Amino acid sequence: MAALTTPMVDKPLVIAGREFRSRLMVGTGKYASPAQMTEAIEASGAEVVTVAVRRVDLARRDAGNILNHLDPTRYFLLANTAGCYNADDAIRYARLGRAAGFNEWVKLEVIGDEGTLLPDTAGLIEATRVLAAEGFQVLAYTNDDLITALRLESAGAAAVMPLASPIGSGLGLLNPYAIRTIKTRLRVPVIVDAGVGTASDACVTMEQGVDGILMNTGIAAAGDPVRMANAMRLAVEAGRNAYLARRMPRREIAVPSSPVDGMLE
Amino acid sequence: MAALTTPMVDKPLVIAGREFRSRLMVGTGKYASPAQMTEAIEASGAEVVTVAVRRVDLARRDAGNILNHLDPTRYFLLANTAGCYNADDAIRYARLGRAAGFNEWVKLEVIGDEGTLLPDTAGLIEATRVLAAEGFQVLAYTNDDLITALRLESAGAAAVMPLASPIGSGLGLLNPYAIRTIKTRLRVPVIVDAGVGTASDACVTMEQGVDGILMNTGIAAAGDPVRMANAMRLAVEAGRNAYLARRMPRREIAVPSSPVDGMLE
Amino acid sequence: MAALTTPMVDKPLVIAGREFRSRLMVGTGKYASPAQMTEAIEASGAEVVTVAVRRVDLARRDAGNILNHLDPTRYFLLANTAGCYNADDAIRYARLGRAAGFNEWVKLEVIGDEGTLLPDTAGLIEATRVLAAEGFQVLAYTNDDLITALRLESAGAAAVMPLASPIGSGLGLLNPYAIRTIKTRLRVPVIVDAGVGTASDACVTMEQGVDGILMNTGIAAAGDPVRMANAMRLAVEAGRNAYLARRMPRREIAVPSSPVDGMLE
Amino acid sequence: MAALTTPMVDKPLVIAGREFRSRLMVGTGKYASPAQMTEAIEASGAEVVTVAVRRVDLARRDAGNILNHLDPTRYFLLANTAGCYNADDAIRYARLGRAAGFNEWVKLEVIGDEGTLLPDTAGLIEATRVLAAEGFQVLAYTNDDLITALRLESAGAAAVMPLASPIGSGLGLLNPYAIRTIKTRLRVPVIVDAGVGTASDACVTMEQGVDGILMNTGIAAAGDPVRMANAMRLAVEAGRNAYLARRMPRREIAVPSSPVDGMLE
Amino acid sequence: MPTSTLVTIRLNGETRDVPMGWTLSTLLADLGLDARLIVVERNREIVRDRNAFDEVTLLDGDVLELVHFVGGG
Amino acid sequence: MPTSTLVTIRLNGETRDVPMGWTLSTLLADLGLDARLIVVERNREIVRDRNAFDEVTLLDGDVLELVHFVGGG
Amino acid sequence: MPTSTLVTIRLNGETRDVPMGWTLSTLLADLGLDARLIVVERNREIVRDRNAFDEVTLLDGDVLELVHFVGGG
Amino acid sequence: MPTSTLVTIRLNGETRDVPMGWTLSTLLADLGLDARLIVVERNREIVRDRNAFDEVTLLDGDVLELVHFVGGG
Repeated sequence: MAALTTPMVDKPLVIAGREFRSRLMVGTGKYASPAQMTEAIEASGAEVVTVAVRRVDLARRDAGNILNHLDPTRYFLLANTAGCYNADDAIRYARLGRAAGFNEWVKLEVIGDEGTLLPDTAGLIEATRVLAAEGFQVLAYTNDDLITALRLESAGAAAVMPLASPIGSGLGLLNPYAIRTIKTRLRVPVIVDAGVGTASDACVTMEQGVDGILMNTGIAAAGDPVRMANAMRLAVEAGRNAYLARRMPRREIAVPSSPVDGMLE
Repeated sequence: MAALTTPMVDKPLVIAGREFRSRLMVGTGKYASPAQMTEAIEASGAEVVTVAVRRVDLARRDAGNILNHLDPTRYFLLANTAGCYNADDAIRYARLGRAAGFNEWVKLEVIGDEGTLLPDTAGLIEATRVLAAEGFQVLAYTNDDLITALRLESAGAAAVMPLASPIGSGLGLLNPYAIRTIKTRLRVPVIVDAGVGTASDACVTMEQGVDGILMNTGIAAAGDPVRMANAMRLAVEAGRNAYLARRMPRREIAVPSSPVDGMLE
Repeated sequence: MAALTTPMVDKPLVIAGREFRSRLMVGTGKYASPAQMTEAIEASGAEVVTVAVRRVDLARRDAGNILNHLDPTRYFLLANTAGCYNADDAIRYARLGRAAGFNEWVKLEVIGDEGTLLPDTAGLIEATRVLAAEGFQVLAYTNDDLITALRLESAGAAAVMPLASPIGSGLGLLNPYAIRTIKTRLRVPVIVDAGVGTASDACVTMEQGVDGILMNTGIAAAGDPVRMANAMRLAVEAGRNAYLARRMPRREIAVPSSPVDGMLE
Repeated sequence: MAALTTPMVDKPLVIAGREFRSRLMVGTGKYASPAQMTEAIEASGAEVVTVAVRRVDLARRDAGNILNHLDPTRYFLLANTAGCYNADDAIRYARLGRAAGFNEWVKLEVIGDEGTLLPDTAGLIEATRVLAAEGFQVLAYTNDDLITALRLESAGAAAVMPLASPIGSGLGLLNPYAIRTIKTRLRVPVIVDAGVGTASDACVTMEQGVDGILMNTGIAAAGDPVRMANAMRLAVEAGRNAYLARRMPRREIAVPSSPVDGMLE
Repeated sequence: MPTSTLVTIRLNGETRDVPMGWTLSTLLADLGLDARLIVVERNREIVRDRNAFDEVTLLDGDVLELVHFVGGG
Repeated sequence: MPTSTLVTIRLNGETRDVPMGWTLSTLLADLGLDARLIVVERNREIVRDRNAFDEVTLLDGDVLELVHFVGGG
Repeated sequence: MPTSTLVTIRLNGETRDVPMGWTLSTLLADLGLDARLIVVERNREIVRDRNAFDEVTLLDGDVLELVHFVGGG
Repeated sequence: MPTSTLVTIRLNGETRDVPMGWTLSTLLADLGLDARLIVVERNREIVRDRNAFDEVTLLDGDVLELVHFVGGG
């Protein structure tokens, strides 16, 4: 049926001048196998995929290299700075990621605490400033604090990535109000990153008006990651369209959907 | 891309031996124009569409007849008994609907209260029994009470249709626990009917494991009904797939999605 | 301090012409010991306590008799029909309870399903009608369906007792909208019964405007039942007063609580 | 009744070595009249009341001075730095407040944005460090970010005051998970400040285990502020006791509260 | 036209006089309605067989309900 | 004691032989139960008047239920 | 009064001329303010010692802020 | 092999002796690594130009980090 294959018209997602059709970005961690990862990413429809920068395990040579499984001409690789606990480390990892030669983008993480993986916002703002000045396109993973988001924008972030809930928690969108407020106030794109656990989390997040979602564990740790990737793709598109379509008002009284006149006697 | 046009494999929805590919059913009321209705239904991907039985308005002749705008060879028409406040009236309307000649199905409503349009469950069970005995396939619109749902199944309902929230309210899924419990306990299909206000409502409803959703106002009263119909189609499919994929467990602690080893020194 | 011992003025709770100062009613089941039960009930401030009607265990003689531990001149005993799965049984137990000689009241339960302990509303309405005609004051434990609540009122119930969530589940108030709607539409008192798991559940339930709450497991299964009984007493009073005081409007923008003028330069 | 006047034993709230019996702190802004304020504060049972530092309005002389209506020997005055948008201003106001001569405490606010009144955490941490070094007892109003809370503790805050939701919004506890996490990780007291709109908000906030709550608008903007103050007092005590009593586990199946044996035949 | 040639029926809630001898088909044609899209209830009984519309003559006191499908949810 | 002097009753779900001529009061005393705390149902009818317990003689085939209040919610 | 006998100060954001030689105490008395309820900031420094209000003479160009506690949250 | 012909480097956190005169290219070849997939940081500076790997001779005390992209979120 034509309707199923013709997506509704929407502006592309534009970050740092680059256009994307998909508003779902995915990570590449925690899959049972590279094959499962590849299939899930394909099912997700994502164009942007995140990767981590790590030492080569010399005992395994190239084995752990994600590029053995991901075609960098097909996917836009977004290196992250996961695991960095201060601005200096994050800057170092960002530079290493850039030196891989694919692009000048970085998903910037400066973690403040091991138990929650919440960002150290002071370090994050500082690293954003440094890296933006070096020509990086910084996508900054942050908490759901508006003020920090505004500071990141001022520091030169190309996109701001507030969390739905802590990384890997699957707790969903804990504070829709905060995310909605951030979206309303920023000019750069807002991509919600982390905490999305299932499709309805993705859907309700997009309904707040944000520009996209990045997720990893919600897909990789599902019972069937490939099917969940597909569900997430659909959910992001559903939530985006629902936002654009403007939902009906809530009413505390019922309103018939069938006519009240024309009843028989 | 192949992934976008190949939907994930799922069992068809089977009600009374009849198979449907879409798990979204839609109403035909409250649209701004017949053209908008037609376009929205097409965008929804629905196969089953509900219609009401009403007197011909003699001053307008055939003008109000929905069949001027809906192709009954393309859509499966499901006559409802909306507006009926007792079992006898509902039975009368059901018989009139069947006499239209399309099928033996009825979306049975026996309303108990004008302000909330909540069902009169006693009348509903009675009408279900009578109509099932007459060979009807009864899809019974009911509240979210498990016991009533079990009684409807015993009375011969082909499907049970608990509400998410009152008709036309858009309040979403008020009691996921109740819906989940009903689904767990019934053998006949469970189609949630009424109250879905936006895509995430549809998505989270399907994630409870129910077999489908019927909606009208959530689409027709959106700012852009055609786009919302598309959103609802995607959301139902997303929620269904997320349910089948089995979501990740929720955790109150964060878990990194990037490796914790291989960090530089 | 005077304020701490002078409760705010409120109308008494009146059921069937009888006045109560406390809006919290408590059960007597599931305590670790009779002493714990007695202490918890005292801490709850309840005047109405429910009891079950059961066979004397001849091997234990009077040992299980709750009256060994409860002073019937101090507490108003409300016999229940817990464990009854049809109207006839419930009527039989109600009559036995009345024959104990304390009062003509019954907390009427007609259970429809062992797994959820949800009421069989048809049997409940029937038993209410029979018992009300016999002069009972029927407090009917029901689900959160408005139509059933209206039918119970019509059948002569002295009070209607919708659930917050299933008996013993501790899931709290699953559907505040439904409870609020029932309260708005009934003339007889509405006492929420079952499902309250902690103090905030009790508080938010009272804020819907209902007349009182009955609970058992929320207190008896807490780590420290006596302290929880006290918490519940306070929470019911807090919720009641908050309802009467009419809460501030919610606003999606912040409003300073300190003056914005008079700042230094 | 003895039970009503004997509060359950609880450790006092201790901040900076000072003990308080009440865990509810209240503001003094936005009341219709000084008399209403005084009465509401008394009904709240609060010992700590916040005040703002502002220029004398020379046209009105002492008229606006809160000390005309509050007895500083009865209440512990906590000066705030509301209205300050950077660390320097906040430090200046804190010093002015201290110079009033009552105590060395300050409720420190460094606001980052006029629309949301959310804190500027960088400025807040800096001002906390400066003031703590000057001997102030700093109670720092902050967002619900754990990392910021940890930094404030390290900077010398005597208590950390995360918000429930924005000042004056009445949106309640938007992110219980975040607040619970902060409480778990900090050694200094955690007092939730701002956003509590009604009694159940206060109750559920205390159930997260925090040490206290500070509120203003939730009381002052209620229909009946004095009654709401009483409700808040009760709700804080209820939530505290429920936390200490350890709530029953939630169960998705029902469990009878009356015995299942001893039924008649 | 003498009144004796009319019969009085109740049609969709309104009283109406129609010429004696009219059938359901005559009536539907007069009303401009397509019989295939209509269900006719006559004196609380559905006239199931549309081919029989020609043969059902309207009688004085008949209560008719002409119904069809309209938009509804 | 010859069996002819016993009657067989059903008491709280169990079959029991008691001496012919026993009244409800005799039975309750034998069971060590306080009549004031008990409700007696005999052959599906409640024996409302506790003062009548002395006068109700147990008959062969009687079905008795002795109930009281226990803890419940 | 010759202008030479006045000093110009900034008082709570407004420019004001006061007689030369006035102290803080004179000013507060003139304004009808109770010194015990007021905190005085003079040229960005708090005058901590209220007993010193008698001894602090107002000088031309002084910037004074008189503050107190008002209702706030 | 006399020790004087070796240099000691730190490679991905481990101390390792390599023959004097080895370049980055020699090392990578020895390790079986594809230079195009690797980023080399030497003494905290990234060796950006992969064509220069032939010309960078390993010196005693060099600290090398060889990194690449792995799966991450």
